Formats: sequence, structure tokens, C-alpha cells
Amino acid sequence: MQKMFTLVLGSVFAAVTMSSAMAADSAVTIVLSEELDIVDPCEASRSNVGRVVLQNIAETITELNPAEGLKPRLADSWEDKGNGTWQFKLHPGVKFSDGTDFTAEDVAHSLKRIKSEALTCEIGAKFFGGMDISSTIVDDLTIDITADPAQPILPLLLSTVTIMPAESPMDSYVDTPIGTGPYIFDEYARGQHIKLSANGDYWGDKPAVDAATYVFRSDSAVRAAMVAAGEADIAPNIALQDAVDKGMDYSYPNSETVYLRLDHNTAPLNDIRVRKALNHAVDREAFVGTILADGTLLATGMTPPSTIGYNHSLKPYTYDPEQAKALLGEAEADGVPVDTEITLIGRTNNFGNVLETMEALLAMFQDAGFNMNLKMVEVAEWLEHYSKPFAEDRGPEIVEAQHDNANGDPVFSMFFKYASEGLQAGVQDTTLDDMIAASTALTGDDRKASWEETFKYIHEDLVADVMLFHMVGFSRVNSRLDFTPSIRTNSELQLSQIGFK
Amino acid sequence: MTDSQPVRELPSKLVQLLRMLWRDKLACIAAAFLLLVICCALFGPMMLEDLATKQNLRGRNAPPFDFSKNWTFWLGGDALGRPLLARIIVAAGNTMMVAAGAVFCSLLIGTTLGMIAGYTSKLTSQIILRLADVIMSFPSLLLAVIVLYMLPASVGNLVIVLAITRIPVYLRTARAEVLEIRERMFVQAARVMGASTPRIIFRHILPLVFPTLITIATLDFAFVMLAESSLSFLGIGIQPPEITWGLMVAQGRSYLTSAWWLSFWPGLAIIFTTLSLNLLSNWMRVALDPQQRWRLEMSTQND
Amino acid sequence: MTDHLLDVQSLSVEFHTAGGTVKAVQDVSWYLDRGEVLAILGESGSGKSVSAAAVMDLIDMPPGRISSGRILFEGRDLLQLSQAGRRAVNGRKIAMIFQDPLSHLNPVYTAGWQIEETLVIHGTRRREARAQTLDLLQRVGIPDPAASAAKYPHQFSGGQRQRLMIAMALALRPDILIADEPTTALDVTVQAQILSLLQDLQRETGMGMLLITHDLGVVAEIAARVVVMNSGRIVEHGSALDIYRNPSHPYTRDLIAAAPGKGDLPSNTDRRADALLDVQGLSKSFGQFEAVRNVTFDVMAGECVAIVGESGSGKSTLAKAILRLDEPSAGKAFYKGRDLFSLSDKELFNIRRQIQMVFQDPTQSLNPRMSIYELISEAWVIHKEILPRAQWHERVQQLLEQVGLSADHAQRYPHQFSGGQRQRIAIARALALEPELIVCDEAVSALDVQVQAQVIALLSDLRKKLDLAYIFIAHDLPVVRDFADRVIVMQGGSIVEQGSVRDIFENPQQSYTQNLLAASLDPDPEIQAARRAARSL
Amino acid sequence: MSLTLFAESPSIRTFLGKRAIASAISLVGLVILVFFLSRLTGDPTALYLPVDASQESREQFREIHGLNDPLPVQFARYMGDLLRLDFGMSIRRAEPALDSVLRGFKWTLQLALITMSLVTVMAIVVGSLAAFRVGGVFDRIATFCSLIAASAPDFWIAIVAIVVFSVNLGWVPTSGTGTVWHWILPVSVLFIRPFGLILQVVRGSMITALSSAYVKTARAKGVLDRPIIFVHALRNALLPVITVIGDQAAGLLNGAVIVETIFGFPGVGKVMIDAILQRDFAVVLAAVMVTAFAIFLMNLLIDILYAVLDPRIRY
Repeated sequence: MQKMFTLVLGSVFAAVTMSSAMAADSAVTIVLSEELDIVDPCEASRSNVGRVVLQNIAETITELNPAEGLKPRLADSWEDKGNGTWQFKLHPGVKFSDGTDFTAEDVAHSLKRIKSEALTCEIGAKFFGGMDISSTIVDDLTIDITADPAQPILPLLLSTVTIMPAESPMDSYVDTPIGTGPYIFDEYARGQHIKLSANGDYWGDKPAVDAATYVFRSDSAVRAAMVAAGEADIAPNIALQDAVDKGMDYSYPNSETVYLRLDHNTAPLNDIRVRKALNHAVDREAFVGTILADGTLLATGMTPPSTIGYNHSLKPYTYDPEQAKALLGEAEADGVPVDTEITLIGRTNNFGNVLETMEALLAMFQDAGFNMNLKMVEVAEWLEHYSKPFAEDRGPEIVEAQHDNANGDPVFSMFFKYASEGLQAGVQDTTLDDMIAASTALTGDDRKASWEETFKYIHEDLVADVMLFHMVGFSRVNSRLDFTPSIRTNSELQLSQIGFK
Repeated sequence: MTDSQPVRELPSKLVQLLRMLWRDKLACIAAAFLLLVICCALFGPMMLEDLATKQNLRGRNAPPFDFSKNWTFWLGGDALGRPLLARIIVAAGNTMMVAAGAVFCSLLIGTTLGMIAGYTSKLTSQIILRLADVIMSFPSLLLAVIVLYMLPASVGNLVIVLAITRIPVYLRTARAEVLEIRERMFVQAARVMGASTPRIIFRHILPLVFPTLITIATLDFAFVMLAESSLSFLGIGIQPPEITWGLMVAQGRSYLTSAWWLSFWPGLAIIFTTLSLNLLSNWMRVALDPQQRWRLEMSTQND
Repeated sequence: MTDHLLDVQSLSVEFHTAGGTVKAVQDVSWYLDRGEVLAILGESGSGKSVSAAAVMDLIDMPPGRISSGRILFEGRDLLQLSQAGRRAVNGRKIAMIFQDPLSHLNPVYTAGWQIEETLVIHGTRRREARAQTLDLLQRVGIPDPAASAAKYPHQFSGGQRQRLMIAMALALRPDILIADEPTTALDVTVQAQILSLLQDLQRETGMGMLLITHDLGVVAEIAARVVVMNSGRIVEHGSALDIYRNPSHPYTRDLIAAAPGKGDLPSNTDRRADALLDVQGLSKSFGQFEAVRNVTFDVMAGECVAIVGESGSGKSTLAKAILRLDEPSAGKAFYKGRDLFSLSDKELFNIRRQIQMVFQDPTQSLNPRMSIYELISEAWVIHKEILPRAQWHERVQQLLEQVGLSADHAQRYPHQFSGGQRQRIAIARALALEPELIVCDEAVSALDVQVQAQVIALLSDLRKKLDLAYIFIAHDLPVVRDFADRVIVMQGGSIVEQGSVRDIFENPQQSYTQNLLAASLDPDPEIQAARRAARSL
Repeated sequence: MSLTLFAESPSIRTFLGKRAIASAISLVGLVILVFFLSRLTGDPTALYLPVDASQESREQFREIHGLNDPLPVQFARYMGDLLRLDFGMSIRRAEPALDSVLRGFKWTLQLALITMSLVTVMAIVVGSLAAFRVGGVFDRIATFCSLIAASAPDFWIAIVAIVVFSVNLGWVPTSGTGTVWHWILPVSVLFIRPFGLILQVVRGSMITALSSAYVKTARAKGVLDRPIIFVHALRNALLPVITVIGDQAAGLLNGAVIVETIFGFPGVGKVMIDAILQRDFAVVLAAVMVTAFAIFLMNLLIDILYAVLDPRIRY
């Protein structure tokens, strides 16, 4: 018995000392929700890749700061040369972690590489689809970049492009990324961890964090538990129900917007009264503070409210099941087949509590008199419903989707979601097509005003979709760190911004 | 005068069986509990369906043991404010249907194939055995994804997935038993009489294999329930608004730290049901084995 | 007080079963002295092994319970000893050998290891034990002891396995050896060898020996005193000769009367001209092994032909081949002029009902899950032309009465009957098909003597009434003496000798047949004593 | 005599040969089935490209990964590569599929070995002792506990264990790999169900063995209870137990998906489920083949073990 007790006590002691040793001094451990399959910086737009690589290993020439707007990073300045061409002056004296100098050639190569056919990098596909990007090297530290068609927000777009050395292969991913950032990629033990250490020759300020270890746990409860147990310092993205510790858990708008995409090509969803009825049937406020976090905003548009051109004057549709029923009745009287069974399609594990959310939505729609069933599908199948080409023989479908736009401009969303050619657009409306095209070409306040018009048109005139929520994310941060997660935490996690208390 | 000694009078089989069940108190409780679950499964969905799906977002995660509320809330409410007790009773229907369906199908198909493998030519037997090997090594998760990708995630299709993965168990057992029983004297006696192969299989061999298979099936019933809940955990099981206990546990596990009752009660339902099945199967193993039966036949005074 | 070596005093043992408490033995007393052989004689279910099991602490409790009595060994009551105390006696002071040595030897350890173990657990050093083991193997007549010690039980023959058991039991020269049916299921020639080995060893060591048996012949051969048991009680006790000559209890009298092979031999009769079954040059091999070699014989209608041989002689294989349960490798068998081996499935199906079989073990040949009615009427389910369904009930009752059972047994299940009754059911089932030839494969070998006599009487009776022909397969000669017309003696897959019963028993031509006859034990102790004397000359 | 003759006829080599052929047939069947069936779960393109990717880049992606060819052509190419032991490239990880799988398998193998060794030893000892006094207090407790163990959903146990032992008590790390301490929770959770199951089998099998005739002989020889249980009965009782141990071990080798997912354990089960959900077909196939092959080897080992334990079994 005595022996047993000693043993248990010993193990407790060992565990305590071990975990405190892990979280020692100026190294941090970050627990991510899924293992990184690829670490190539050209995939940095994927959030888990971005949290490791973006601005830690590979930097961009411009950088979007949610508070201050677009800031220089590897470029010191830029100017619009007209005809879609912008000239960038690069910061001198920057070196890659392998010792080579950072020059315009690297920028040119990186731009080519994100569009490489053999790689299909996500940055290229996501931000530079449907345009050609070419560059002209003026001198070592000056480069002209041209987009065709012209992009008024090209400097903003370039805040997504990670700069890699000119030697990076065009046809294969790198597994030890090299960049100009404040950290060096040390080791990737697949399935276990990634290790970064501070880059001694970094051109900028020396960060407080010396080294970082990334580990992967898919279960939110486990991630939260790890920070609580001192095994990890930051758990970006934990579930609402795990964020129970006021001292460690931070909530922040995470740039995600949840909405229900309506398919305007099928009856009865092609009738505006039916779409309005859907909007009135949802008690949005009931979700906030219950299934969804406090601080979740009711959405009227596809992008986060911080995006330029977001129309703050729009009001969410009121919860009014009676009106919904009345609208349905009207439509029915006009011969709209409102009894047709509608399929509500949700994506499993899309966000925390998606299942409960969808169940609650279904119940609300059914209460309002809709004939609807719910189908939860995993991502591959979900995409077939969400993205064009749609199946020919589909019935009326409502697809739940979560859209992320942390890049400050609606252009990253509008074309895909609302233009007739847009891959995920349920609407086909030429007026809207024109409005989007016009807004995209404008700059400054004109651009802002034009986007606001567009948002209003979508929300009030077309009633295109059922907009639901601007979501809130939770991160758990060990109290020894001086770090506050922000909207950017969804796509990057700059170690240099972390301090110690 | 051994030859003319009077025949022992024994009570009817059912009475004898019930008496043996009564001797094993644990198995008795288990049987009673299962009976209750079956009643819930049969009548619960009819009577409580509406109650169990009535949402109340503002009254979510109501804690258990609040006896001032309707009895359906005595075990608390779930994340959408629905009464847990009512949901558990309603979910019993699907849970039992999935498990019973899967066990029945795999038992039927597995036994048939096993009998054929055990009593026919070497080639057929080899083909069937290789098939069993393939099924055994086929990842059941992939199977689930395939079936539920092509077909909607209904109870029926879940049954298909689970049934296929369990076929080899019965197939192998049935085959092994057949190989043994076919050599027994009474099978030879039937052959001497000219009995056809189907008659030998169904009339002579099957009744002897059956007790073993039923014992395994009882155990498997528990296994299938757990497998179903695992699929739900991975998000490829049955999908809401359908409910099973497994799904309730899976949905509730994210609230473990804040509202433990969400996954605790359905988890308990699973544990109690599988435990009952295991106890009953244990009892059956003894009751159906002539060499062990005496343990249950002994008068209780010595117990 | 007592001065016997082992003294069992008014022992009662009961077992709990479904039907309530069964008293296995009641108030049983017997004793055993050094240097003598005591036999406990009884049929199955008489409780003859129970008191020995109590001596050895082999009764599982529960379900068993010793309700009263004492077992004194060298004056100490064994029942009062601790478990460790009793295990110290077992093997060292009192040893035991069993019937069916194959299942009583641990299949996964070598013979040498198992003998050594007896020595080692009672304190012999491992190295010495090894040497002694080889001596013991030598003594009990196992060839090549060193190689044999490394072999596993399944690699020995039945007789050798019993020798291993004996070596194991006698390793520590115990005071008492209990032998529970040591020669049952062994061939007669092997039985004789084992008995003589036991006698030699007993004389050598001067131990007391308790022999449990159902066989009067074994008693006559080896025992001086005998205790007769029936239904858990001792009915008679005395010297072997006294009891054989002057049995006082009716049970004992019946038992002695039932011993086979004492009737008058039938005279040779002329055989009818037409053969019912004519087997020509039949052979059957399994791989390299030739189980049956070029066997030729015939059976007339209404005739009873006995096939006698020891285990491995191929007699059962022959029967299976004739019934096409196994396909023969070569040869022909004409049944009423048609070759059985070249029949189509359809023709074979039709001929099935004319040749039936009764198996050795009625427990195994009756499907335990079918009622007697179902078992018998199955014949008509398969061969629908025999009887319309309306008459099944009546016919089943008729058949049951014909084989000496009662008509109301039809709804019961096989396990509710005794062994002899089950064999009667099996015979009724065979008769249901109205066959002309019945093959009886060791049909009475597993039965107690009295029951054996009854079943044989039934078979002869049926033969007369229904003009049946039999092929009667048996492993010892006395059984067939009263019953068969002709005898075929087989050895190693071939026929050694065939002829009429009288010829074979009175004038055997082949030495093998002569040995077989000589090895058969006579229930009369005097005759056995005379034979022993003749042998030792 | 004749019996031993038959039992020893085919040599061990022909036995191994036959087994290898049978397994090869199964393996080929498995590959065919997995190859075609997995393709029924849809086009991976949508998963790998951002939702906004254009038709052209989708087309490009399919071209690069050979998804445009008709299925039979893809299959022929795959089998051709397979003959050269080339298992194809993982789309997701941009590395040879076999590398991903073997890396995971290494962990799974260790996990399975440790867990099964513990399970085997514990189940045999406890089960044997329970069988010796059937219906006794020890037997009842052991049986009841083992049944409960076999009845609980493992993901539930896993999460509760983390909450209790790691967060509240702080005894062991929550998850991951690294030190010995990291193994405690996954092994414990994996241990529970096989332990309950195998304990039951050991108990049943030991009851049979202990009531057999040779045990009577041993008692008559004067062997004490403990050697009777662990020397005489156990070796005979092990055969059916080994079969069940094999089945359970096969289950673990297939990857303990749930436990690996929750504890962030980089095993092959995790690799497999990720590959399935991401439609990374090459990895799925490689994982299926590697585990099937491992299970084949294990079954062979079990057959050999049978023959070692029971001299009556000869191939």
C-alpha cells in the first residue's frame, strides 16, 4: 500500500515537473486542430498552414492590419503606374534564412509559382483566379507588377502572396520552407510536431519568442485541456462550450460568415416571397448566447462588418413566423409549389455546434410551414451541392455555408457568391453582375459606396440568401503570454506579436 | 435393469428456461431491463416524438433532477432545450432498429454463407473464405463513407454498413461448427436414409449451430451499438434530425465539461443495454451448454 | 478399529441436477488390503466409480457433496485432511489409472514430462526423475523409452497410452492402485496384455489394487474379491468364484446370465443360392494408407454375417464404403445384381431405403434436437412413397412397440432415454424404411452387458419376423457367437478368415483368429484361472 | 496410427505456400474492391482546390493526378506501379503514399503491441483465477467488471479520462507523444474493451479445460491447484484464446481510429481516416494493403503458435 502511494505520488510529481518544463521560458507550444499535410508557403492561405508559415517563415510584401489597414512589409512603398501596373520598392538588406539576398527576382518567381500549373497553389487559385499576373524587374529592389484585367486593389491582393526564394521548384512543394521571416523552419516530425526557432539574422525587430512547437489535436476539448494543463500555450479555434475560463479564453470576430445559400433556379425558391418567408422564419437572436457564442453578430452581408463597403444601415429580417406563413400563403395562391420538399444541406464539422444550429433552423422552418428535411454531409459531398456545376435533377436545395473573408475587401467574396458566373452563386441577375463588375473597378470612396449599394441590392431587392451570422472564434491562451487573438488569428499567428508577462 | 428404467419427467422447455433465468439474478435483471428498452423502442417514438423534438433555445442545457418540471426533463435538457429523457426513449427506437437490423442481416447472410462454405465443394468454400478475408480487411470506416456517400444516411443504410462488417464473424463460426457437426453420427444416419443436402443443413445442422450463433449475436448486438456510436463520433453515422443514443453521446461529448448530462445519460443507456446483453449472452452460454447447465439447475438453497 | 489399508465406511455422495438431488452412492462400505485385488463390478450408472473418486478427491463440489461416511487410509480419515494433505497422498500413496487414457493424458505435454511430473511434485530431483522415467517406460513395455519419452500422447496407440498411465501411476510405488475400467475400449488382445502387466506389477510391488469394471471376464481374470453395485448400493460382496457360482442377489444372477458367448453353436446350414449383396475386390485408401484391401464376400437374403476385427482392421471403413458414405477406391458391390458404386444419384436414393445402418453410439446417431416422432418419421419425409402422412402417427407407435418401447414415448427427446432405449429408437428408425439389409456398426459395443443381450435378442427377433439380413460389425467374438450365421475375421484391412460360426469358433484355421479367441475373457473365474495356468507354462 | 499419418502429410512449407497464395488472392481482391469502391465517393478535386477555383484549374488538377482517365486505365496504371512496389503519391501530403502509411504504422504497431501484451497477461491471469472458482466472489467481480469494460463507448471513456486524469488531477499529459507518460492514457483506453472480451474467453475456455479428464489425472497424481491451473489447464485453454487475441490485435492493427484521433496519436488509423475523408486514394490503398499484410503475418504467427502450443496440430 505504502509502495503504491509513493508510486502515485511520484507520478504526479513527475507529470507536474514535466509539463512545467515543456512550457519553459521563451518557447511556446501551439496546438492546431489538424495536422499540416503541406508546409509550402504557397498554401499559406489555408488557415492551419498560415498559422505556422505566414509572416513567421515567409513574409509578404504588403501586410493587412485590421486596425490600420494596409501596411508595408517587404516592400517599403508602392505606386499605381496605371493600366493595371503597380511599382513596388523593396526593403534593402533583407536575407533569406539560407543566406541568400532577397531581391525583385524572388518576388517575380513567387508570383509565377503561385500560378504554376504543376502545383495549383491555393493562393493562386483563391486570390488570383481569372486574371493574369506578370512582372517586370526594374532593378534588384524595384519591381513592376501588372494584373490583367486591372486590379485596383492589387497591393491588398499582394498581402496574400508569400515570398519564397527564386530557387524554389515550380513543380513540387517544398517540405522545408525557406523565407525571410523572423523564424526558421527547423523540423517537421510528421504526425507529431513542427518546430520553429528564431532567425538570428532577421532584418526586423528581434521577437520575444525564441522557439515554437506546433502540435495537432482534432478534438476541441483536448486542445482546451492542453492549455489548461500547461502542455500548450495557445489553442487557436476552440469550441464555444470549451471556452469556459474567462482568464484564458478570448473571443474575437473570426471573419467567418454563416449563411444559407438559396438556389434561385428551382421552384419554389425562385419566388421572392418564399425567400422572404425563409428569412422571416429564423429567430436569429435565439442562437446568440445559446448555441452560438455571445458576441456573434447577425449578418446582413457576406463579408465581416470590418470590410470596406459593408452596408451598416441594413437590418436583419425580423423573426416573424406569422408573416412567413402569410408570404407562403400568398405565393401558394399564385400557384408557386410551396409544398415541394426542400432539402436543407449542412456540412458536418463546419463550425462548432453546426449540427445543433442546423437542427434548430430546420425546426424553425418547419414551424413556419415549410416542407423541409435536413441532410448533413461531409465536405466532399457538400461541395458538390455548393459549387457549380449543380446536378441537373436536383430538387430545391438550401445549402448552409460558412464564408471567410479576412482580407478587407468584398471583392474576394462577391464574384464567387453572387455573379452569374460565380461558382457558388445561387442567383442569376444581370443587374447584380453589372454592379459587382463596376464596384471591382473602382477605388477609394467610390468603391466603398458602390459596394454598399450592392449589399443593399442583394439583401433587400433580391433577398438572395438567408444571411445568418458573423461568427465569433475562441482561442485559449496561457496566462503567461501577452497575446490577444484578433480577426487575423483565423489565418495567421505571428509569433513576433507574442510577448511574455 | 437399466434399459427399462422410467423416462425422466422434465417440465416443458420454456418453463425450464425461465426457471434457469430466475436462478441467475443478474441475467434476470438484464432481461427485464432489455424488455423495458424494447418497450421504449416500440412505443416511445409513437408517444413522445413531438415532445422529444420540441426545441427551446433559451432553455437549453437544463440541468437534471429538477423535479418541478415535466417528468421528461428530470434527466435535464439538451443543447436545443429538448427533454433528454424523452429523447432517450425515442432514440431507443432507432438504436434498437439499427442494432437489431444489422445483427439480423449479418446473422442471416453470414450463417448462410458459412453453411455453404462448410458443406459444399472446396472451391466454393475457398471463394467464400477469401471473401470473408476481404471483408475483414476492408476498412469499415471507408465502407461507411462509401455507403453513406452514395445513399442517404438513413437507418436502413447504416444497417447495411454495420451488417457487412459483421458478416465474417458469423460466417466463420457457422463454417467451423458445420465442419464439426457434419462428421457427427446423426448426420451420417440422415445421409444413409437418403436425406438431401438442404435437408441435412437445415434440419440437422442448423438447429445445432443456432445456439452458438445466438450467443454470438447477443454479444454482437452490443458491439454494433458501440460501433454505431463510434461512427456518429466521427460524423459519418446517422444524421439529425434522426437520433440514436450513439449520436446523442457524440453530440453531447463537446459539453462534457459544461453540461455532463448531455452525453452521460445516453452513454449510460448504451452501457446498461450492452451490459444487459453481455450478461444475457453469458447466461445463455451456460444455459445452452449441457455440460455447464447444472450451474443454473442447482436448487437455490445452496447458492 | 480397522487395520485395513483402505477402508471406506458407509459413504454417501449426492449430486445436484435439474431433477433434484441424485444420490450417487448410498451407504457404501468396502475395504482393501495390501497385496490383494478387489473388483467393484457394476453397470453404467451404478455408482461404481464414485467411491473411488471420493478416495482420490476427484468429486467436483458443487455439484457433488459427500453427505456421510469416512475414508480411512492407514487409519487416517482422508476426508478430514486439508487439500494439500490429500494431494500429498495422491500419486504417492494412492494412484489411479482411468478408462480412455487419451483424454486422461494431457495432450500438450510429452509422455516423459507427464511421468516425470509425478516424481518431481512428490520430491524427486528433476535429473533423477528423468532417469527413473526411462526405467518406468522400459518396465511397462514401451519400446525405445528415450524416444518415446519425447513423444506426445496422441502419437501412441491405445494400449501404449494405458501403459503410460500405468507408468505414471506406479512411478512412486504407491500402496494402492485404483484402476477405473482400465481395459474398456481396448482390443481384446491388448486388454489381455494390460491385465497381465497389472498383475505382474501388483505381484512385484505387493500393492493393493482396486479394479472398477463392468466386465465379468475382467473380474474373473484378475480379482480375488468382488463388490457388486447397482443403483448406488452394494448388492453383494464376496470372493469372485463364490459370487460367480452362487450369486445370491437377483441382480447378480441376471448379470451373469447375460454374459454373451455361452449358448450352443448353431449347426452349419446351407446358404440360399442368390446373394443379396455381393462385394467384390473392394479397396479403400486414404492417401498412402490402405484401410481396406481387396475385400470379397457376400450376404444372402435373411442371413446374418458378422465382421469381426480389432481397431484399425478396416471393418467400419468397409461398412461406410458399402453404404456409400465414403467413396471406395476400387471394387464392386452388387446389390440384387446392380453395382452400388456405379449408381446415379437418383438410383442411389431409391436403393437407400433398402440398406440401412445402426450406429455404435446411439447418443450421437440421434439428432438431440428432434423428438422421437420426428426422428422416426423423417424416413417418410425423405421417401414419401412409403407411407401417406395420415398414417405416420400410427406407424411410429407400431414401430416403437415393435422395438420394445411404449407408444407414448413418441413426443420425447433422445436425452430422456437410456443408452439401450436409444439404440432401440435407432433400430426403429432403420425399420421405418422397411429395409432388407441392416448394417450394424458396433451396434451393441457401447452398451452394458444386460442391455447388450436384450438388443441382440431384439435384433434376432426382428430378423425372424421381417426376414432381414444383417451385416453385424463387432470387435470381439463372443458377442457374435450367439447371433451370426457366418463370421468374417478382418485384420489390417484384409479378410483373414471367413466361414460359418461353428467353423470359426470350433476350428479356427488362422493363428490370428486363434489368438483372438484365446484373448477373449470368460466370465468363469475357474476357466480363466485354467487359461492363466496354461499361458504361464 | 492412421490419424497421425494424415495429420503429418503436408509439410510446413506447402502449408506456408498455400497460405501465401490464399492471402495474395485476398489481397488482390481487396485492392480491386478498395480501388473501385473508394472512387465512388466522389472526385477529390473539389476538396483540394479552394471553393472559388476555376474550371480550368480543376481540370489541371485532375490532369496532374491522373483523375481524367477512365477508371480501368487508372487501375491498370496503379497495378503496374504496384508491381514495382510503387504505391503512388499522396495528393494531400505530396509524398509517397507508402511513407505516410509506414510512418503511422510504426506508431500503431507499438501501440498495439504494448496494449495487447498487457491485455493478454492480465486477462489470462484474472480469467484463469475466475474460472477456478466459478460463481465465487472473485469470479463475479471479475466477470461483472469485464462486462462493463466491454460495454462502454471508447470515445466517451477517452474524453472523460482526459478531463479527469489530465486536467483535474494533472497526472498524465492529455495527448500527444513524446514521453512514456504520453502512452498511459491511450493504452489504458485501448486496453479496456479487449481486456473485457478476452477475459471472458479465457474464463470460458478455462472452465472447459478445468473440467476435462487430464485435470482429473493431474489431481490424482497429486498436483496442486495452482500448477493445475497454470501448467495443465492453461496451455490447453489457450488455443481459442489466441484466436480471439488475434482478432482483437487485428482490430488494433487496423488502427484505433477513435483513440488515435482524440489523443492526437499519429497512427495508421488516423492516417487512414484522414485519407478517406480527403479522398487521398493512394494513401487509403497503401494503408489497407500495409495493414492487411501485417494482419496476414500475424495470422501466420498465430498458426505457428497453435502448432507450438498443441503438438496435435501439424501442418
